[in-house]
Amino acid sequence: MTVKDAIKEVGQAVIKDKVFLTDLDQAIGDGDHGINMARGFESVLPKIAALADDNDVAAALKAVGMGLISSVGGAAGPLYGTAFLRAAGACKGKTAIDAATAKAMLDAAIKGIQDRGKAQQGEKTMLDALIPASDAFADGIKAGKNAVECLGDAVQAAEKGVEYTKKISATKGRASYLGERSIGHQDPGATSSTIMLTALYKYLKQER
Amino acid sequence: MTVKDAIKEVGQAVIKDKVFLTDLDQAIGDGDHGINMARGFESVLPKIAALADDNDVAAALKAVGMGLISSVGGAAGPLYGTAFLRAAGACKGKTAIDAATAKAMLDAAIKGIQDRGKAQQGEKTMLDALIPASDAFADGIKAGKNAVECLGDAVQAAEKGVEYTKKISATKGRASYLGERSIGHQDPGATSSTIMLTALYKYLKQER
Amino acid sequence: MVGIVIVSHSSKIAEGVKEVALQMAKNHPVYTAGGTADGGIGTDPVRIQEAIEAANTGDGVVVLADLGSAVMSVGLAKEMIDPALAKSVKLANAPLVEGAIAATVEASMGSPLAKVLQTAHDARNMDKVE
Amino acid sequence: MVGIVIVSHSSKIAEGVKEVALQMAKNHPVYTAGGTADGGIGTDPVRIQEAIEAANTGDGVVVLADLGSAVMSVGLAKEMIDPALAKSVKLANAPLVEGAIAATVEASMGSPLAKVLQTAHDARNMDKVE
Ligand SMILES: Nc1ncnc2c1ncn2[C@@H]1O[C@H](COP(=O)(O)OP(=O)(O)O)[C@@H](O)[C@H]1O
Ligand SMILES: Nc1ncnc2c1ncn2[C@@H]1O[C@H](COP(=O)(O)OP(=O)(O)O)[C@@H](O)[C@H]1O
Ligand SMILES: [Mg+2]
Ligand SMILES: [Mg+2]
Ligand SMILES: [Mg+2]
Ligand SMILES: [Mg+2]
Repeated sequence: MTVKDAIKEVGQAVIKDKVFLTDLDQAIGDGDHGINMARGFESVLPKIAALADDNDVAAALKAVGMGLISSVGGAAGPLYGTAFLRAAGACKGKTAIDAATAKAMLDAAIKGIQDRGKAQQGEKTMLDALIPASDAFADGIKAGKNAVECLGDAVQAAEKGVEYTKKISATKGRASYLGERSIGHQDPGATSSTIMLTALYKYLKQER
Repeated sequence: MTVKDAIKEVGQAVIKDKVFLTDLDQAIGDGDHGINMARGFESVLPKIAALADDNDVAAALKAVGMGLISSVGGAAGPLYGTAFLRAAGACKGKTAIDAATAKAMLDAAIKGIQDRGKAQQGEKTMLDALIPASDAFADGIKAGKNAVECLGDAVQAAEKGVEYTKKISATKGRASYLGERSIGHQDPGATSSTIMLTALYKYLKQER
Repeated sequence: MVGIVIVSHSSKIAEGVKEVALQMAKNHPVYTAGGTADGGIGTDPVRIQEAIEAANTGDGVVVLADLGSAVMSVGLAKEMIDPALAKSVKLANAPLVEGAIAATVEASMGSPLAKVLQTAHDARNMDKVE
Repeated sequence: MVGIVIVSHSSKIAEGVKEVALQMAKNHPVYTAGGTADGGIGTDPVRIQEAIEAANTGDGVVVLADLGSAVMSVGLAKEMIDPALAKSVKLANAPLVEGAIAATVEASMGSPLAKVLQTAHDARNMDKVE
């Protein structure tokens, strides 16, 4: 179980769903979310592979953030870029992540997305997957679950969040141009967030 | 004395002052007024030369207006274009122009410029040459002068109008971006208007 | 569908706005009249007229323009087209890029002329705060 | 002189705005960051950062951006530059084309940062009525 492998799994999952994410963005945006995210991780993965094998989680996440910032091109670039940088800031010096640290990283990422994009829950963005995920993670901790179990709960909550984005209209990002017409479509960013959480969970569960 | 020759004189005078007008526009605008106006008349003059020699003043002025509209490129295009079209409308069917008709044509042109550009006197535009010119023309008529004499008075008033534009700041057109900083510079459009009136006056005086 | 016409002093601006707007609404009738006929910076009422006629599919046209003299050229272009069409051609009192994108998306949803015009106008209030 | 940076999803828009602005203020430091690094439609915080650094001559920089995600990229770019410079880099809450031209002219007259920013902002109120 290494941070480098974890990032590789996450990146490959995003790249695999490139067309799916692009199709989602086609419906309520400019049709590039999958292209953007795939380009981002295509640029990030070789950089991660080249990192030292010291399992410096913060250094690896910082590399992801910087890589996404300079390659994604769409709103998801500054948003996920900031999220990964902030998550890195919440695990400085760590080579293993416990549940409390993981939760702090997730919340730092969410805070970063909100600082950058000024959105709240319910505006049909990636936050509608990530905030419920964080809440579920917190509940897991309270119930005494370990980090991987908490992440499993978080993934389920994120999936429900994605479903919820179908029911609401967008008030942030390009989909907000469509207003009410965005109802019925799931948010691409909420979907890519869930894809990343899911890939991480699968990797950690199988490695455990 | 023909309308075709009169237009040729006017056009050549503008073309001759291309650099001067451009320099004026360089100081308080985008430095193209002379280029615009010269391009306009370069396109107009061959069309005028090709017209029938029936001295149909309205037809000739209409050709000038349409030609300027499709070739000038700057604000002066729609403004002078409209002015010439409206002047044509005020002399339909005429082959000779008396003072009253000339005044009506000048006023129709001014009205056209105002309909198009929504400017008033005192905003540092071509109107600051043309409106005083019209006023002087009217005074000449009242004093019993003929059309050419009235035009001579109009030219003098237009020249004073150009001087006046140095003292005021622009509130219409590109020079308005400079606000107070436009004071001290004469308006390119007021100058080109005066150049046209002067060329017409010289031609008519010499032909008389 | 309400057609969209983008009028700019620069053909680059006009083409760029079109490409960004079409990203959000593939195949929508968006036409440009950028720069002068000879490729310089300026506006050309004749090309604006042609763009309006091309953008018209019967439901009206919303025109976006950049600077004051472009506005005058639009005014002239409207006087040159068929008066019946001219009635359903509206210049948006809106910022060029922001208004054009919002209006194109609105038009692509099948909204009527007045709604598309309003959406363009509302782009005046778009806030850009880091 | 206050520098001007034009950020757009389209390199055509950014280049076009620059050419129109420079017509009014020859040789003014106007820099662009249009499109993505690979020439596509989007924004690139790294190129925005470079444009800001290039436009800075010591009197600050006013940045104009087109859409929401460009605004986010500007925010990130500001975090990546020298904090001392970042303090004098201001994103205008203004329409891209109209704000950039007004701001460039204002800056070319030697006006200070706050004045240039205000002029860009005032371009929101520019009326376009035939
Ligand atoms: N202000 C915002 N806050 C949070 N997320 C946002 C915001 N704006 C957009 N998003 C997310 O970004 C996703 C779109 O990303 P992408 O297609 O890469 O960007 P763009 O809209 O610039 O093309 C949306 O589905 C949404 O989840
Ligand atoms: N709204 C207006 N009403 C009357 N005249 C105007 C108006 N706007 C500009 N002008 C005139 O046009 C002249 C500039 O013409 P030109 O340089 O060809 O246009 P542009 O400003 O588009 O480059 C100005 O000097 C002024 O006299
Ligand atoms: Mg997108
Ligand atoms: Mg995009
Ligand atoms: Mg000019
Ligand atoms: Mg010009």
